[in-house]
This record gives sequence, structure tokens and C-alpha cells, in this order.
Amino acid sequence: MGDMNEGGSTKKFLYLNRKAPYGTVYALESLEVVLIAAAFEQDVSLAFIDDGVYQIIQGQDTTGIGMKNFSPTFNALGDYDINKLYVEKESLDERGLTEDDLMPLVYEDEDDDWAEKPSIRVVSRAEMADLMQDQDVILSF
Amino acid sequence: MGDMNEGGSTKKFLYLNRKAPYGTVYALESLEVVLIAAAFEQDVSLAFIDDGVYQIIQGQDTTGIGMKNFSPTFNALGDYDINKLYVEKESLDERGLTEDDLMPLVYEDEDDDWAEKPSIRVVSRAEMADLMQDQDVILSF
Amino acid sequence: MKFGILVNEGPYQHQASDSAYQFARAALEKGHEVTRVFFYHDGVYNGTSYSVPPLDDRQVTKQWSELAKEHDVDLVLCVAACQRRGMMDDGEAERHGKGANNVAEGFRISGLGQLIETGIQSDRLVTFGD
Amino acid sequence: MKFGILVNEGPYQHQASDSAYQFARAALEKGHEVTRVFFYHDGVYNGTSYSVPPLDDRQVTKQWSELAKEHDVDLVLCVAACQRRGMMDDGEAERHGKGANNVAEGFRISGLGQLIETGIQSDRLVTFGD
Amino acid sequence: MSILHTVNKSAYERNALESCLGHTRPGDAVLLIEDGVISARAGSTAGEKLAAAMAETGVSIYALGADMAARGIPEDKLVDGVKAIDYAGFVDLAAENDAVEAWL
Amino acid sequence: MSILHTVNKSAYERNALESCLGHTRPGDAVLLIEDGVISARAGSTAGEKLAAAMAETGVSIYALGADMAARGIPEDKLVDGVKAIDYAGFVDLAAENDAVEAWL
Repeated sequence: MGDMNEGGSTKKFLYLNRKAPYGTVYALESLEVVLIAAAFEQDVSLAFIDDGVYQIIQGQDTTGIGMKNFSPTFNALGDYDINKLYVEKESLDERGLTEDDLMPLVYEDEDDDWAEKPSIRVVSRAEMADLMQDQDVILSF
Repeated sequence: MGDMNEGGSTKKFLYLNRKAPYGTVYALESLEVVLIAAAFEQDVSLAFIDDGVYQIIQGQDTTGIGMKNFSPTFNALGDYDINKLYVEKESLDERGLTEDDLMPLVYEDEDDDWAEKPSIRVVSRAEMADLMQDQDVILSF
Repeated sequence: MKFGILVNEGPYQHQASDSAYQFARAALEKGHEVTRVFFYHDGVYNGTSYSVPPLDDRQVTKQWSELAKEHDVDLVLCVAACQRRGMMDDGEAERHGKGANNVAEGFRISGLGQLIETGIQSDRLVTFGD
Repeated sequence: MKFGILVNEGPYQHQASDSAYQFARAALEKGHEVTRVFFYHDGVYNGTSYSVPPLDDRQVTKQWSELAKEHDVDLVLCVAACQRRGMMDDGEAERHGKGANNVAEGFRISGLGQLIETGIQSDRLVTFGD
Repeated sequence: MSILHTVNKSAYERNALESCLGHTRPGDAVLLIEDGVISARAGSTAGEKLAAAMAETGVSIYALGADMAARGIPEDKLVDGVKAIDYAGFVDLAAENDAVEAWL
Repeated sequence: MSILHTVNKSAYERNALESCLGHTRPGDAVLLIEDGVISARAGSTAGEKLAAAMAETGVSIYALGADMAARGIPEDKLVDGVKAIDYAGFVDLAAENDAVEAWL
């Protein structure tokens, strides 16, 4: 899409995902913004806390509710150089979930001979708070 | 408005108000239903639990938020024979509120020489649960 | 048994309309009657004829229109909610001298009294919201 | 300072649009710039020209239109959200062969890229939602 | 008399489930739908509260299978005693109880 | 670096305030707007938690006066230490901090 970043500056964008998928549209429409953001060559991170961790849970099957399962789209993020998906450990714990319950999202690291690496980084609440301090723009839906 | 109740039956309607006013429209639009309901000569009760107790708090002043203060409308309910406003004591307690913080809503009792009586009845959570069991239709917004 | 349904939220933003639709379908399949679906608050947006969702997404308004046609379900949009939110039939557009009919097939605009009537005339009123 | 504003909810159902408007007014009064208000999700309904709220209620859409006119604020409705929710300008109506322009004065429909651009070009992005 | 209570939000996000459980009577049914099913996952803090509430209040708890599947919760991950049902089961519960109360 | 966190829902209804307070750093500001102001009323269970959080986390807590007035909360009923501000104060907080984070 060419250089969409006319100003030339690079900012740190954090997408804060706190809501479960399907009950509300925020998870889906947040992901749509992230995909668009890829074209702007900014520094993009995604944070999954609270019920937001359910957005990337394995085995989503929406057949019965008549809605589209958009979770496979998370697999595409790596191809757009979006590979910093921070998941809060305390949020997983509370909900009886572990990292194994999440989708195995990966990206190919161009700086390391295209080695396949995990995009998901499970962090503590304290680390998540530090991450937030490090951002220029925080988008919540 | 004449006899709007074509079926002739009388049902017990409970309006369940659990949300604060102004942050969302539900409190206002619930009250609009209650006013319409008056014409149908049904047995109407209103329940205020959780943040819903803030709907009938005294001293609401919406000047600063540019929205209409609809709380005076609660004063009109007595004239429509809607005089059963149940407020949950536990919900008040948690929020640091007492009955004195609520609007002094009253009605005139036609069976008692039009004596002015309070419309608000503070009840316990257990009594509120019993009240719910006694209803035909429960409307929540 | 006669079911009345109340939908408090618009399409897409919340699952309320989807759940209500699935419930209505299931009730009809079991031989029950769905007398009326009343759309209140943002629920009135379910009746917009101007919606063009992506082809791979569900077509919420169309689903309701088809349900109404197949099973003679009365789909009512609250008039007061419509006025605040920009939903108009021919009569409303003419009365206010602006806008145009954007109410989809099978829906009609009427008063809140229709909600109370549904409560009185149906055996159960089931509410879907946020 | 340059402020960008994001509004995620429609008018009336939630206070989000009201709060955003008051914030924008206050920022402008203090001499700041409000470069753009981006309306996403149900927020796009804020731009409907078909709304006729009660006279004693606030006129949400009109307030935004006036703000845009007075202070040259760019009011952008997300095109994808508009398609799902039944908001159309002339171009959209023509492209889909249905509906009519129901976008109020001062609003325009554009892509999500405008939101990212606002994040890049403004000093602060402030979000209002449910 | 008995009531079918519906709860459509997760106990982590909102107080709806807690408030609902505080207003039930023995014989009532509570149905978790939409994001509400998240509360019923075994091994979670909300799941433990749900189990305690079932024991204390004498209510039956149900969860809508279609909403569980969408959120990746298999039936064998449900809190013991919570029953998965489909929309037809939802309709049955609404018919069997005397009124339906939505905790929105 | 510091963040202005906005919370627009009551702590009784949603987990937004609790989650927000768990992610602040000393020097951050938390602004309660809309129904969020309900959490700041003195003598309430949420108010007590707010007072404890202020002491523990080193954040400043603000409440929007216009939203307090709409919900019948006078300034003298605010939890000690919570400061009432107007929309202009909101704008100042947004400008003074480096980013604004909405806990929706």
C-alpha cells in the first residue's frame, strides 16, 4: 500500500483487548483496525487482559450462533509483522486457562533466518502495566 | 385513553431497574414504558436494585452534561396509580446511601381518604427475591 | 405457547439480536407461536433497510424479514426510539419533512403500547439486551 | 496541542458521544486543536441525518454538525461500520443500488486508515465508549 | 412459581450473575448465554462461585452450548452440575418456568 | 511517562475500575467519568477500595463534577483525596499526561 505514514514518524500503538469475542463486536472490529494499522508501519502491540484472553482461545466454533468465526485471522497477523501479542497471566489463571489453551500463533523472524517464533508472550500484570507506560497511543474498544 | 386492556386480564408487571441514570439510556426509556403501561390498567411494580437505586436519588442536576434531568417524572407516577417502588436495602447500603438520600416520592391513597403516602418501600434482598417470584412479566432494559 | 420477544440492542454491536433470532427460530420449530418481536432502544436499528453487511457476515435485518414472512411474526420498532435514532417509515418522513423510508420489509413502526400488549397477550416475554 | 477523538457508541443509548462532545468543546475553548473525531462501531449512528429527537432532548447529531462548522473539525464515519449499520452517503447508495444519503452535514464516510492517521498525527487520542 | 433467569455477561466483567444468584429461589433455573458462559468454565474463580451457589441456593444452572462452542469451552470443561443445552432447551426452560427474568 | 486512565462505569457494575487500578504506575492519573463517578461516593464499599488503592498505588484520582451532579453526588460526599474537576480539567489531564487509556 506504499508509504501511508506521511509524517514519517513511528509511534507505539497498543491495542487493549478486554472483552470476550462474539457477545459484542469490539473484538472483531479491533482486529480489523489492527489489520489496517499494518499498512502504516507503526510499532504495534496487542494486549489481551480480562475476558479479552478469550479472543485467542483455541477451538472456537461459531456454527451454532450463526456468526463468523474470526479467530483464524489472528494467524495472519504474523505476515503483517504484527507479532507482539501480550497475554496477561493473571487473567488466564482466574479463568482456569493456560497458554496451552490459546491458539499457537507464530511469525517468521526475518532477522533470524526466517525462523518461526511464537507471537504470544504471556506476561505478568506488573509487566503489562509497564508495557502500557511505554506507548504513544492506546486504543480500546 | 379508554380501556386499552382488550383481553380484560390483569397481569403483574415488574420493571427491573439495575442501571444508573444518564450513563446509558435504559433508565429513561424504562420510565417511558412505565408511563405508557399506566394506561393498560395492569398491576405495576418497580424494582430498584444495584446501581438502579441512583435513578431515584435526590438532587440530580444534569446541567453540566447537557442531558435532560428526567428524575422529576418519578413524582408523576403516583398520579398514574403507580405507587409500588421497591428499593433494595443492601444496594443502598453498599453505595453508602440511605432512604433519606432518595426522592420523597408519594401518592394519594384513594382507599384512605386520599391520604398522602410514600411510594418507596425499602425492602431486603430476600424480600426483593420473593417479590420477583410473584410476577407474571418482568421487564429489564 | 405464545412467546413475545423484546430486543434492546442493535445488530452487530451486541449479540442480543442474534440470540433473539435463534430463540425465535427454535420456538417456532417446536410448534410455539411468536406473536411479536418488539425492538426498543438501539434495537430499532435491526430494522434498517440501508444495511449492506459483508457477504461473509450474517444478514441480520434480512433474517428477521424472512422470519416475519415465513411465520407471520409481527416485528415492531418503537416509534420514540426510531425518532431519536433516525429510523423512518413513509409516514414519519412526511410528518417531519425530512429523510426517507429506511424501514426494511416485515418491520413496522408503532408505539410502546405494543410492548405492554405483548406482555399481556403472550404467555412468556423473553428479553435480549446488553 | 492536537487532540484526536474516537467515539465507539451511537447517540442516546450511551453517554459516550455526549462526553466526547463536551470534551471537544472544552479542548477548543482552551485553544487546543481537535483535528478529527472518528466514529467507529455504533458510533457511526451519530452521523444520521434522519434523527428527530424530542425538542426537549439534546440534538446530538446537530451539535456535532455545528461543532464541525464552527471549528473545522473533521467528522469521519468508518465505512465498514456504516455498511453493517445502514449509514450511506451518495456514493455508497449508488454503489449498492439501495438506500439514500442519510449522512448529516459535516460528517463524511471514510476508511479505518483515518483512525490510524489520527493516532499518528495528533498529540493525544482520547476514546469514549461503553 | 419459578423463574428462568438469563445472564448474558461474564462474571468477570459484570455483576449480573452475582446479583442474579442473590435473587433466586430454590427451584429457579439460571441460564448462561452469550458471554455469560465464560463463568461456567471449570477451574476458574467464577466457576467456583457458581458451584458454591448451586449448593447453597438450590437453583439449576444451564449454559447454552452454541455460545460455549463459540468461546472454545467444551462440555467436559463445564463446572460439575452445570448442564449444556441448545436453543430448543432454552425454549423449553422458558416454557416450563412461570416467567423469564433477564439480568442485563 | 505517565498515563491518564479514564473509567466510565461504576465499580459495582463492571470490573473496569479494578482492572484499571491493577495496571497503574505511581504518577498516573485516574479520571472517573459518566457512571464511573458512583465509585467515588464516600461511605460506600467501592469508595473504601478507592481510598485503599490511592494509598497503595500512588495514583491521583479525579471525578468529573458534571457527572457527579447528574447522579446526585455533591463534592462533600467524595472519598477523601478524590478531586472533582470539570471538562477543562479533563482536557488539562489529557494534555499533562503522555497518553490516555480508556478502560471501556
